Amino acid sequence: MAGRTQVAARPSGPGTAARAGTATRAAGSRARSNGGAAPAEIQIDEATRLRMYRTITEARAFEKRANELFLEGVVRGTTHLAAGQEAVAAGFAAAMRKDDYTFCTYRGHHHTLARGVPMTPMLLEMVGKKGALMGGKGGSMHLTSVEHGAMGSYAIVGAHLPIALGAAWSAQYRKSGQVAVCFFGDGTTNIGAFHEALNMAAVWKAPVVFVCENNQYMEYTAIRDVTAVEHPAADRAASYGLESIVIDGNDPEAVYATARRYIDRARDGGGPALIECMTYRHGGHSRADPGTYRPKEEVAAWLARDPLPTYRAKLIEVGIAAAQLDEMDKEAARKVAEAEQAARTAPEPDPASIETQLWSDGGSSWRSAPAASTTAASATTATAATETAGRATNG
Amino acid sequence: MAGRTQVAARPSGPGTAARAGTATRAAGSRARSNGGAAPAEIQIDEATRLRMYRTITEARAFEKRANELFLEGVVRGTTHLAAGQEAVAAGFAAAMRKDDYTFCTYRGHHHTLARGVPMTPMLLEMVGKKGALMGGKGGSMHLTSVEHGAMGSYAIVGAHLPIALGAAWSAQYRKSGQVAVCFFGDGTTNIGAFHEALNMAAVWKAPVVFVCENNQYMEYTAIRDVTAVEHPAADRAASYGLESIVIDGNDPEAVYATARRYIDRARDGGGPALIECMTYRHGGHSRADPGTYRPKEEVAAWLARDPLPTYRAKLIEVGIAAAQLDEMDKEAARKVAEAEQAARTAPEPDPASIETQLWSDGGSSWRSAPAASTTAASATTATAATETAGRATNG
Amino acid sequence: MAEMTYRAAVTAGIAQEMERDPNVVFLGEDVAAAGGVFKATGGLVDRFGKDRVRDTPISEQAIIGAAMGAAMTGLRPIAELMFSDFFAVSWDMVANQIAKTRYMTDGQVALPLVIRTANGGGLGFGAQHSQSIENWAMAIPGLKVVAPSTPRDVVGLLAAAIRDPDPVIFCEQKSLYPIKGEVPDGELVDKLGTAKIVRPGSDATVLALAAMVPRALEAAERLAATDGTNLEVIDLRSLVPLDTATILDSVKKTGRLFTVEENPRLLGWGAEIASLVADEGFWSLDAPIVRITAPHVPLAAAPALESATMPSVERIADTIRRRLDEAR
Amino acid sequence: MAEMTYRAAVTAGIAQEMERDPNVVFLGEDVAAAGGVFKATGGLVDRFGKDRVRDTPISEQAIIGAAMGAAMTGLRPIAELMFSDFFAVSWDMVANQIAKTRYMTDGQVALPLVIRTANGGGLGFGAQHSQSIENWAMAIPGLKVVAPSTPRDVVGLLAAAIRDPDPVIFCEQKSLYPIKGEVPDGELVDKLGTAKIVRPGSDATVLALAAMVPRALEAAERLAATDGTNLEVIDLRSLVPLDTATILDSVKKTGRLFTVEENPRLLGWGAEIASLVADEGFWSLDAPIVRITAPHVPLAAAPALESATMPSVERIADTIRRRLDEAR
Ligand SMILES: Cc1ncc(C[n+]2csc(CCOP(=O)(O)OP(=O)(O)O)c2C)c(N)n1
Ligand SMILES: Cc1ncc(C[n+]2csc(CCOP(=O)(O)OP(=O)(O)O)c2C)c(N)n1
Ligand SMILES: [Mg+2]
Ligand SMILES: [Mg+2]
Repeated sequence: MAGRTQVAARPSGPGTAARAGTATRAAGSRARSNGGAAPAEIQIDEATRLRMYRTITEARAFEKRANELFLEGVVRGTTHLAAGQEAVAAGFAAAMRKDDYTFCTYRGHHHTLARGVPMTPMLLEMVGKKGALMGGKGGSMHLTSVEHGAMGSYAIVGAHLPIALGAAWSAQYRKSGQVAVCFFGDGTTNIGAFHEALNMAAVWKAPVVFVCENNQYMEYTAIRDVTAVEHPAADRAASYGLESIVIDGNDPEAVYATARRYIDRARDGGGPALIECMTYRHGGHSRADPGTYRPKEEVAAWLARDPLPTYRAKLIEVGIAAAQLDEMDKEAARKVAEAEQAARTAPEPDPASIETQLWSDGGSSWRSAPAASTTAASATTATAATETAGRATNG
Repeated sequence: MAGRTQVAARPSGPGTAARAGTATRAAGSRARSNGGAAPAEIQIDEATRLRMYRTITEARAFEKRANELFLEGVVRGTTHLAAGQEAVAAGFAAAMRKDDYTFCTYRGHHHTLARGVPMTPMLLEMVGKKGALMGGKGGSMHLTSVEHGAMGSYAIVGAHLPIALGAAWSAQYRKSGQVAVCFFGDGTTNIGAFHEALNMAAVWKAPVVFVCENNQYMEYTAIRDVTAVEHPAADRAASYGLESIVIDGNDPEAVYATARRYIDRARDGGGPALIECMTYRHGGHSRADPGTYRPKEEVAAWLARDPLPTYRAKLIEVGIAAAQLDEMDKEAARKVAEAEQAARTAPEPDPASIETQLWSDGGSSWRSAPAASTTAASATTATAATETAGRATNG
Repeated sequence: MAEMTYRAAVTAGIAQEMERDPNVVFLGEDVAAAGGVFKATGGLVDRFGKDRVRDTPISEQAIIGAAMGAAMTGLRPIAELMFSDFFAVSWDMVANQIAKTRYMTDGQVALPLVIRTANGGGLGFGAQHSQSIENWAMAIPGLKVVAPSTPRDVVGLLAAAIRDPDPVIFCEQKSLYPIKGEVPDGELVDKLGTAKIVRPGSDATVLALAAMVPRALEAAERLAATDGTNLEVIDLRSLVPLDTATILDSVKKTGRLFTVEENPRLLGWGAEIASLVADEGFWSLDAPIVRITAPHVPLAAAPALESATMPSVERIADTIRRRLDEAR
Repeated sequence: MAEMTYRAAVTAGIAQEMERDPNVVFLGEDVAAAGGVFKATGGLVDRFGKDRVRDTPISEQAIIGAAMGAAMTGLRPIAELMFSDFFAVSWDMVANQIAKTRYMTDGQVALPLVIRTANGGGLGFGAQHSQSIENWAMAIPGLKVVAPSTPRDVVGLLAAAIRDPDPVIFCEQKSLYPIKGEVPDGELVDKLGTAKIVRPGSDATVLALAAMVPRALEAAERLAATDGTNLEVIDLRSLVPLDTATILDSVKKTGRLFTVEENPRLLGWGAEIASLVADEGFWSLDAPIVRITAPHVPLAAAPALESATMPSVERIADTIRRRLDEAR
């Protein structure tokens, strides 16, 4: 194809799809990035490696159990598992500063855990019990922990891209040196908000890194059936004057190296980046979806590249003791068990809490003053105020 | 810049900006078009040339007078003139089949006239008098004449791109051979609907030609200040697997040749195209905007390339008698005078018409049966029904 | 007569109309090959082909815009918005374009199209996948708004909506998809704008919609059993056109009005009806109009919180009892 | 005291707050260099710099989303939507994200932001540039909704909105931009959720908002002059929070309620207030509640049609007279 350099062919299988390290392509006509300059080779130390392994094994253990609990009816509503995609979370989180911002989607357990959010309140949020991360008001699709920089999981496709841009703009304005990292799926690249956010981020040189986890499906439909280009994110980067970047999303070290490069660049005023990580979800889109619309061989090929065993093998290869990894696996299991215990035993949340925290005054009244105190306190008036809410605090 | 062929430099003035004929660039990685194949040279006969001249001179005369009437207070509300951009309308309309669809914007007088919509009802719509094209309900920004294939002017930026795609899909489904041509401005390329429509049109191979009239300003802000790429449409074509096309929008023949090529291709099942026409509006964005945010030299340079005198000169050069063109100018003046006369003398529309044509039954009731006939016909009830509408037919 | 789920009734209604009219086409995300995320459109693509049943990208503006463009040029599209919350990303297409175009063009353009959507709460999906948006649509002139509560009404009203020459927002309450009901054999076409008195009564009028209909009915049965109260329960079925005659006649008979609304309080559909009755039915009223709604908050995900927010049978019954007592 | 236009009051209100708090930033289309298409933000960029006053592309989702992201990370953004009709293209950001996030996160995220917009009709701009969308926002839990009718209220309520810790939709009625009024010197900060009795009276309560306030007042003066009727006119100023006490107290005194709404009939703000009064104020009511609204149609562009659609002084006065007579 004319005009492209280092373009990866559409993967016929994961082996060809993903290449370790970054593969950047020529930028658009008015690229605002300095990505052309070769960065110093990024070194990955042992602590970082172990940290990434921990993220992967913990996310995997957490989601496996969450799924079991879902099938058992303990986790209710819906869940979207990222099993298979954890290397993206591991690599990026390791490259972020503690005060950087993560924006992700309903498929966001891995990213949320990767920022250090504890499992117990997360799982309680998914089951909707007392002690939940957000009091049960958000649910599985909206996990947020501001103190960990986990600025929210968003359930409307595309919505968080402009929001992440806004957080980045704020960091830029406040000169705080923070970077926003925004994760989303391949399917998200076809919605309007993607386009608006990318363009405005580029024009404003906002410190935001947009990360497409290309797991090749939007719910039950293959991304290639509904997208005009092969790489839904990378093939659109030039529209925003950005480099076209496709990396192996199942290789935590490739992810980390790329993440470091573009996060650091954004922090240094180099503006946004758009990174497409080729990956795959092991299960279906959500809940009990068996994902049968996917060819068996495709699934098998990607399972063979499961980041958990492959990264484990790689770490052992570079000299990390298996026992150390085993210890981490056990630690993950311990945390999961603890969370599970809480999920099974926690009481239901207080129903009165539904009328709290709509507003910053802690309440949810749409009246500027309690009706009873300002109108003649007739029985009718007082009761009516109660009525519409189902309880008195709504007044 | 790597990866681009035949890229025009950002115009420092119109002379360098616009090149006659089409300049296509390499398509994206999965281009669905057959644009690579060289088309037979498109011949432009005299009738077509005269037709294009007529469109230009009529649109110019119409808008000039409309603006005067606006300043005089006869035309009310708002108006957005296309003076300077008429060559785009002339070239495209000449290349369209009678039953093709035009979708345009509030800046759409030229496109509407080019499809043969008569001036008098158009001007009456702009003044809001009896006999108006749409009864005065639409106004200047919404001119529509379905019988002429003028499927509407749209006032929300970007909205009509998906709608035009839908009309094209319908033509494809009905195998009618119709093509939808959708005109919009440079500023429109930054809104979400643009992105969604382009992608879906490409995936569906819909017979729609998207035409960006790049007049270099969105209202009062230069497009370059808010856009990540130099050519807001063409530099994004690859995102949809489409060719990158930039043409001289002030040269009717260049426009015609390109329009013919891509409209015909769309009709033949070759799918959509995105064409960026470099042009300039002579006046401000709307109404009395003096457009002072534009450098004097820029305005002067583009005025020197005004399609009306330049095309006139060209036609005389190729042997068309000046008298013939004069006759057309006079004919345009006659039509404008007639429309003006109507605009000045027509009565106000019937206020009762506000309650017609919301629904296909001709009315606007939100009740499934007239209140008076179904409830006890007490004075109260009957009056109340009247109340809410301000007149009885609302019931 | 066949017993059928609400979900299957959706498929049946669409199939009935696609069979009849080749201009009926259907588009949406995951609706074809996958048969819809709620499995309400299974098999349609096999039966009617990929040209008529189309999977789309995640591009709601393009989906709704395409439906509009197709409707104005001779087709009768049905577009699916997977969750009604996604009206928010396509609201311009719905509220500014589709609703206004016929009027603005003084009738030149007709828009016979249906937007089907999974509306409402009850499944623990949280605030962005559980909204009741009938009121968003009701507030926009130019949109018809329909919300069936039974499989039979799904088929009949969907057919009526598809045949209607104007745009119809068709709200399927997603917690109702598994419920079953009798659906007559043969072609079924209902009439928009007709409310149904699902339980005749004399003590008070109770208006409900979609998932609130079975709850209101159950509350009425309970109060009949415990208090001997005889409530008239009306399934509105359609908000635009609104069957004001049935509502006003009922209030005339009972002298009392309650609404049962799943939506948050402010400007739920009950507000409009309360204002209607407080004007045109004022002299029939014996006591205050009472709206039973969700409090004015988003819908929480936790099951315990979600059910505390949506009007429950208990809350409906308790409120009606208390307010009737009060006025005695 | 200075006389100032409504338009200038917008500039003054923003400037007052930007001066005070460096975290207040402002973004929108053509707002900086051009000073806004309604010239309501002229000079701000010169005074506060390009970092704080930013021109954007035509990307309303990005504008509103960026405001949200900035608000959740320490800034207090003001975003302009040039016309309120453009809420439709950014409705997801407003209704699904901004409105719900504080609640969904159980208070972890605060969103101190203001969306300013040119709302309403009267300038002949047609159906897509003249809508009154206060009711769209009022229906969404988590949004505060303010609509000033005077220059003084513009400054005071804008300051209050900017200082408010929650998201506020600030509706400027675009036909009011040229009107003039007195604005006190010095810092001005009003209180959200306080209605103003702009004409005390005893015969009936008339509620109005924004451009309908001067019309309702004029109608009241006419009826006082011609019929000796003494109307109480209340400028609501804020729909959320809603000053229910002032409304209910007034109805208690007058026994009659009229609303004057620029919006199309169905689910205009008056519906909610009618339903409130038909419940909590029922026993005070002497006669039907009457809503004076636009008919339920889009707003036509032709001046003759536009003014036939919006409630005029004549229609307000005639309706009130007739309905008062009727009930005597
Ligand atoms: C605006 C919008 N449209 C549709 C949906 C329904 N939906 C939820 S997830 C999803 C697929 C998203 O695909 P992708 O972006 O690839 O993310 P993935 O689920 O693969 O992580 C869809 C269509 C939604 N939540 N929001
Ligand atoms: C969604 C939306 N945002 C903003 C506007 C206000 N507006 C009207 S025209 C315009 C500029 C459009 O620029 P462009 O697309 O270049 O078209 P041009 O006016 O130059 O023909 C803007 C911002 C609008 N009508 N719709
Ligand atoms: Mg995906
Ligand atoms: Mg332009």
